[in-house]
Amino acid sequence: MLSYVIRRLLLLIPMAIGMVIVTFGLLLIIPGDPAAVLLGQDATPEAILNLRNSLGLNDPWYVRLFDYFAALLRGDMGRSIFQNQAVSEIILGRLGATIELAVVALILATLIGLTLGVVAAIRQGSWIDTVTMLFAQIGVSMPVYWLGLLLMLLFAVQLGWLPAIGRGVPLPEALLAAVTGRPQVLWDSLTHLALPALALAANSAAIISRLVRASMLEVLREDFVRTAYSKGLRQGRVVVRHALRNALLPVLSVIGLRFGALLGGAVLTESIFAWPGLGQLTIAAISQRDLPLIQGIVLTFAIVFALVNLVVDLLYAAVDPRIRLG
Amino acid sequence: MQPDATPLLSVDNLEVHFPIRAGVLQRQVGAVKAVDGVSFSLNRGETLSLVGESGCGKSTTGLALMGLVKPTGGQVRFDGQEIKGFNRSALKSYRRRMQIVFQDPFSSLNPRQRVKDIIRAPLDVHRIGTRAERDDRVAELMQRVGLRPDQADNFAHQFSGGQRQRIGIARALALNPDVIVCDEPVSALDVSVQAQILNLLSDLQRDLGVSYLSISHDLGVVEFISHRVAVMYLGKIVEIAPKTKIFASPGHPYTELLMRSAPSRDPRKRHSFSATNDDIPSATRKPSGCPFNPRCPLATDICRRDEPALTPRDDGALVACHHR
Amino acid sequence: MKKLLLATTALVALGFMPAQTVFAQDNTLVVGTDVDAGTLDPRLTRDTTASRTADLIYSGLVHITPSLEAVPDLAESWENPDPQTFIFKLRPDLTFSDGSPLTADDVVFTYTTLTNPDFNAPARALYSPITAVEAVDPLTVKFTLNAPYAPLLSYLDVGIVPKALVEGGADIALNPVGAGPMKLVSWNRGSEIVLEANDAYWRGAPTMDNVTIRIIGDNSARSQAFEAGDLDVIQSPLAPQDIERLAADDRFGNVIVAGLGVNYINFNTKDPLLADPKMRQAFSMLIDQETIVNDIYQGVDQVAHSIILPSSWAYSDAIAQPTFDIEGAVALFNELGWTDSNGDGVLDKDGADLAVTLATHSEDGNRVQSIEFLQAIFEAAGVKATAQISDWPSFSTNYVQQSKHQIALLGWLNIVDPDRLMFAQLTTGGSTNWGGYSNLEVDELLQTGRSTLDQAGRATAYQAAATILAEELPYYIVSAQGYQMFYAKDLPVEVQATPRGNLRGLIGFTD
Amino acid sequence: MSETKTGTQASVLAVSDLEIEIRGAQGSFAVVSDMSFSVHAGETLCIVGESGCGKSMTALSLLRLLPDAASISRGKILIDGEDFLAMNQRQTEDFRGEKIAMIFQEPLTALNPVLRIGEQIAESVRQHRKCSHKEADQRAVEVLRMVQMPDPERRTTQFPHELSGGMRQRAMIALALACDPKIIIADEPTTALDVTIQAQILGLISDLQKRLGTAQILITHDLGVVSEVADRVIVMYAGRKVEEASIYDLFDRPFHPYTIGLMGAVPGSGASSQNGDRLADIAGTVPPLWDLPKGCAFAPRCPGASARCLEERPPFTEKRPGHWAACWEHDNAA
Amino acid sequence: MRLPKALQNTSLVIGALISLTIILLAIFAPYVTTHGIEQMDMRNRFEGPTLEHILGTDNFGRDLWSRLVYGARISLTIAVISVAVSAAIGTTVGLVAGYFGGWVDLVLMRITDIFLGFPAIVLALAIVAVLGPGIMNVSLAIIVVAWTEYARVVRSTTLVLREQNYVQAARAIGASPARIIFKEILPNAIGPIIVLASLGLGTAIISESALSFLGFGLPPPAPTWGWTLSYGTRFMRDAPWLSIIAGATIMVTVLGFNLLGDGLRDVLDPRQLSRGGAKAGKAK
Repeated sequence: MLSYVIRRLLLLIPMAIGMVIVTFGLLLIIPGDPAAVLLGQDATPEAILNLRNSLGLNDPWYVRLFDYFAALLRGDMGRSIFQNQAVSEIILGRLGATIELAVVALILATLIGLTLGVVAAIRQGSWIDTVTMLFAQIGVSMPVYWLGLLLMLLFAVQLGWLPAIGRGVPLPEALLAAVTGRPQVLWDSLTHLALPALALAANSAAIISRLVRASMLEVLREDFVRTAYSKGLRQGRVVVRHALRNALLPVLSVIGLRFGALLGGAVLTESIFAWPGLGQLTIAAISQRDLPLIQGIVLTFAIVFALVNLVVDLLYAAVDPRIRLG
Repeated sequence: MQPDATPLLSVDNLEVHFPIRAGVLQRQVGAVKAVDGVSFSLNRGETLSLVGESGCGKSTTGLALMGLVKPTGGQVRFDGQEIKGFNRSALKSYRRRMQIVFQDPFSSLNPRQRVKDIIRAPLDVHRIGTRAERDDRVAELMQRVGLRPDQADNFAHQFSGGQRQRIGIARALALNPDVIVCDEPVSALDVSVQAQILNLLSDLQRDLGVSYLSISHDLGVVEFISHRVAVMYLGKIVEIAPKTKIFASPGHPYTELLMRSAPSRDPRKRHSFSATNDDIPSATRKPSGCPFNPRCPLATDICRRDEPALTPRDDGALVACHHR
Repeated sequence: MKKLLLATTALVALGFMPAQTVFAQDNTLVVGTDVDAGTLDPRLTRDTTASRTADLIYSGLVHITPSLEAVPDLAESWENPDPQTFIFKLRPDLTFSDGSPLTADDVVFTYTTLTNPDFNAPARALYSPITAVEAVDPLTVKFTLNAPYAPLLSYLDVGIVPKALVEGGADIALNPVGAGPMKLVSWNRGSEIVLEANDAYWRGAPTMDNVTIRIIGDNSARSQAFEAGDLDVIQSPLAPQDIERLAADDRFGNVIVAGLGVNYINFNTKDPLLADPKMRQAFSMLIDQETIVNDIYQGVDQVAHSIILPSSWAYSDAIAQPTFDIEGAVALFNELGWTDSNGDGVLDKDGADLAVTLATHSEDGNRVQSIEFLQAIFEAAGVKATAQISDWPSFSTNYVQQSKHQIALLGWLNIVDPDRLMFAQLTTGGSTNWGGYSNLEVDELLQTGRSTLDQAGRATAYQAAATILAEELPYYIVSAQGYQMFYAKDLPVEVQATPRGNLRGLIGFTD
Repeated sequence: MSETKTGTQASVLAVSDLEIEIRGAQGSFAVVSDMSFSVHAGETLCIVGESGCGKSMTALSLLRLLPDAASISRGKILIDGEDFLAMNQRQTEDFRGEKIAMIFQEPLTALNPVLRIGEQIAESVRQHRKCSHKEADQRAVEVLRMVQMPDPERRTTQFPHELSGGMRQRAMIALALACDPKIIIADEPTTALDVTIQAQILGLISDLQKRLGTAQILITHDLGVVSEVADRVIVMYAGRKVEEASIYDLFDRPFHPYTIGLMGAVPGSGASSQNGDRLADIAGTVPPLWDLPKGCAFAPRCPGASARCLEERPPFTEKRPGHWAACWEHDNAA
Repeated sequence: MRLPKALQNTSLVIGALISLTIILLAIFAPYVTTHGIEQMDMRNRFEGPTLEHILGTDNFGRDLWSRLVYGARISLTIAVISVAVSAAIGTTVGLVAGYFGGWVDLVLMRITDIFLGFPAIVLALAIVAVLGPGIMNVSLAIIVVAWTEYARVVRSTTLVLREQNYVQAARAIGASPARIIFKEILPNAIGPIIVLASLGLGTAIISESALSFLGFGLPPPAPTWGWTLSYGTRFMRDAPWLSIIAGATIMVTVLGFNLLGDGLRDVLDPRQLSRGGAKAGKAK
């Protein structure tokens, strides 16, 4: 078990190296000079050259790559060209918001997906099934940014129920505040989360619900479900305790993959809802050609993604006693 | 019975071990000895049955001989020639002379191919004959196994289990092999159909002189089609003997147990089976000494210590037992 | 003590109040903006949020009024003993928000670093005529120039930074300390900048206790948030259709005035096709300013007639660029030898079609629409036009700034003086002369305009230059940008807007 | 419950005129027709037949656990004298496991892979008995001991995949016994097992029945198993009974040509291919249930079929006392 | 051959009808459109649906119906190119990794992981920024991300299929790995590939619109759906039908492809032929 975790973490290394190299290569050939962007339209060519030299952008690519890896080994992701701050600090400052959004969206997507999927499966062929799955289909067919704007228009502008943009108090702090007797802080935090999380979750909820339905239908046909009924168990108990637990297994690994998709989808959602996370930062970093920052973001995404999938696999082993990690 | 003195196939000390890996670096920490030093020979026109319960290594032996599982040790000679390394080139010509029929008639036929393509595949692979000749051969083979040639364009799922098994046999026959490994060819079939296939196999042997290495757990089937029987237990052969001898007087205590466990054919002669749990140990944790000693009524200290070798008995049987 | 008591009471009250009132604190101004500040070091600002925020945290020698006049801020007064010398007198007893005194040394430090090439200040070019900045005494600073430089005063509103702190290693880009009306409470990168009143400001504490600057990238989302009541103030850039709707909404006050920016077409005069001014004239005649301004920008900008902004003291309505005239343009193309000889609807000459690339950047939706619109007109006139839209870094640094473009649509902002839009851009070899324009007469006129201190004399020089430019057309000025600001009517202050978008007029300091 | 089968001969289970219908791609058709039988306490009834003959459907219908596409379209099932088919969902659930329990063929798939053995048994106990978790757990150990599971306490904490095939089937049997049902239905309980293990399980089943006096219905395709355990046998072909008799009558004097063919087709009664022997195979294949011949369903494969066999379906009649069959030819002969 | 059964599948029928309609409209665009797609009419911008403009006009007074129909050509081209190429790459990688296993599998799957772990948008934006916008480059940006899914799915299918007896049988007759992969395994792995591909068509269309929204789509005046939608959202408050119609077009098309994919999955799944079970546990 421990050795499995270690092995998985070791496998992260070549992956991270690969991603750094790919990103590095891309950034080498991407047009756009961060020095010129930094200095703005008024900049003189000499000033740009001067800045390029001081940023080390004029060094040969292998020197830069080597320097980057050398710094990385020391745990240093470099300094952002634009924000005049260590990349790791900038990312850490943003990561929480994105993870919060993605996790809440994932929970939302899983809850919605599970409910719809289970209901559709046990009512297979009925109108409930049809309506549920139509909803799911629409969910995957909607461009995220469009859905986001529609939600904002409806719930924030027209109805005025929820704030249109921004983030409240970070959720962990808000939870703490709620525990210490200030529930309105949590409420504020949640109202800010509601729309972006919903917009982000819709697609995944739809995918998960379809998957849960398929998986449930499969499991409901299994012999052990019949055995459970043959024991005289009530239907609800069979569905939840016997079928759902098994149906969740294949869903689990997809939920892990969805987390990656949610991180990616956060780019659009965050920019629409002014959510101060990594997604927004990504767009900013690209549009400024902030090379060290882009590298750092890509690396962070990779690590988060890999860790989430590791956790999913461990969870998988925890839920399914047949799986031995070794 | 067999005019040719040299055996067609001789297997010497065949081993198939699967590594067990563990740890961060996935080092090998042990092995599953699925086939652990099996030796036997097969003559022309003969049927040798490998009998045993699941996990005894009988199927792995068959797959290893077909090169579908790579042996980790031992020697195989086919028609006097050693098959070295079981690599592609070594197997190529050997495969024309040795074929296999699988147990499950459903998964052994590609569901996306037409019957004629399935049967013709061996001819295509070995580039035998022209296109027209191959088609003729397909028709001939279908007739030979009792299928109507007009069914050649159908897909496998349009046939019943018995018919599918006939297709599998036709495919195995396409290259005119000398040996066919029959891996439980009838165990998935209904009794009435099982009889049809067994009859067909018996007819083919009579007409074509092909040898069978039959792999089975069903003593009835074994009794019907074999000349000789090899009983396997946990990767080892514990007894080889001519069929009549083995059924009349089993040598090894395990053979005896097998015979005794078969249900009776007569309700008036019911067995009084013991309900006590007496499981087959798994191949990963083999007992030391004689593999059968934990279940053996005759077991003594020597059985727990030393592994008995396969030794000839007076009646021509080879038995691996300290006490027989 | 009283304050403490109040704070405690407030805290206790917070616990009992329903959510709504807790967060709708009085006296907090919430401003929506499009980008996060890159830095809060006033010497290094390049985006509008940074300069507007820095303007609240810091104060400069002068303050620029909504009518673009330089009035005293930290400097009490100044004098010009000769055209190349400026002497500023600071107010007595100035302090930074951390309580440390602000003296002439801090002013000298600010401008010395600003003009140091290694400091890489984005606006350094504006200060290049400065040769020396000296502290005469703790309250007096002397600027020496290498040539008379009339626009200088307009640029001396740069916030003064605390020398001791910066030299001591403090990073004022992140933890700014200035002598402005507000001070930084927290900065949540990419999300919001929270400021509170600075009691030590020489004009006293502002009316507003707090200012929160919220970053919302998407223009539509920002105005939706404003309508939803999440924001008190939003300002340009805004989508034209939002402007129209918000202006009609009587919950909101608005300021819609001429701005300080232009949208212009940059012709690459080094391009063989565009080297002839006549060709540039012909293409200029295909630019339907009226439609672009009135329909695409929905009238929030103004049709421009020359390179001098209508709001400027140098403006003259006698100068006019060519106006929209398709037939005239085609006639001019024909005159230059471009005719539709093969009848395919495309003008050609010597067997080659008349083809140009129209470029702009993807971030500005109105510019993209303008290019899309121009492309259609060009095609209608028989010019094969290709639109090229790429993101800002690719467009600016790898394309226009490398002079790889033919016809590009871009803009200049913050044109507080005519010099700002012409000198570096259109003199021979000017640092931002990407179209490679060169006319010695223009060079001379622009130099005159810069070194003459008398405004009437400057105006004459700029008008002369603008007349030549309206004919030779290295730039075709499409529109003078408008500036719009919307605010909630219940703000407890008198609102005064400035086309620069600075926010002092929203916290209680009007000019 | 400890009394033996010497009690009354009243049927614990009585099925009459059962018909099961399937709605499939080929339309609706009956997979089981005219099924009537009964079992009484302490009796083992074997239903034997080849795949697709409807024996498993019959077994599932006895618990009202038919797959979605199938339903009981006619007939009556009396369990302990009560009309099972008239019961509502809840009453049905109360009967399952409590009065009538089932042992499935493949214990690996029939046991929930993610629940511990003990839990799976105790869950059933808690469903039917008002008892604490602890009592239910104790009952689980008790029934595991009853099926001679080695080290039963430890087994309760194990998952199905951690047990050997034989032990899994023991656990399955223990599960069925958990609430002392009156009837146990075993669907091919030994088919997935090795022969030596099969022998143990058959031994176990006989032992348990002797001790508990349960009524038992055993579904199998294996005449060997039948001959080892059955008291009475029903032979099915194409969804109908073709023969029913006591075990001795059936093995001594089978009536129906299908039964005769089946018995002859089993290898191992001394026939050997080397002696040129052929097995008595039954020619052809089972007809599809949605396209049955007009007359006797077996007629196309029957060596002795007459014109009448092809035209008219033979009724199921008593040929000799206690020995029933559906065959025209034997009517003539008798 | 399974046509009657296929026709019983509602998703398949509806999905196929929608997809076919869109494809036909795209093919016969010149015959079904009423206006030139670049024909501007600034006096009649933002018109709601009228007899002349059945879906109204856009921000330049161009006929929305005509632009959407021509836009279908672009969207479908991008969708088809990106799906075809990513399916080809992903399938090959998956087949090779799954069949050979060992270090080949390890290396290929690590490479797949690298592309999977990338924030998709970064890769896509980088590609378009480097190569410039264009149908091929936008497709490429989608491909770079999309192929990984095929690789993973095909690999796991291959892992199952290579243990099938008919694959063993092919090896037993001496067939080469190439023959086994392409004749025995690929035809049986085609089901999930087709399903992924039909779903991928929808994803590609959505990706294109996301790229347009971020300013990395095709340059105007190309009437891509992505541009039309992302521009429509700018006018959402004043001319809501622009974005609603464009969004609905994308949604219905994607829906059509998804339904088609779902339907195909059901029809192609061999298990559907023979499975049934006591699903609801209802007393029967």
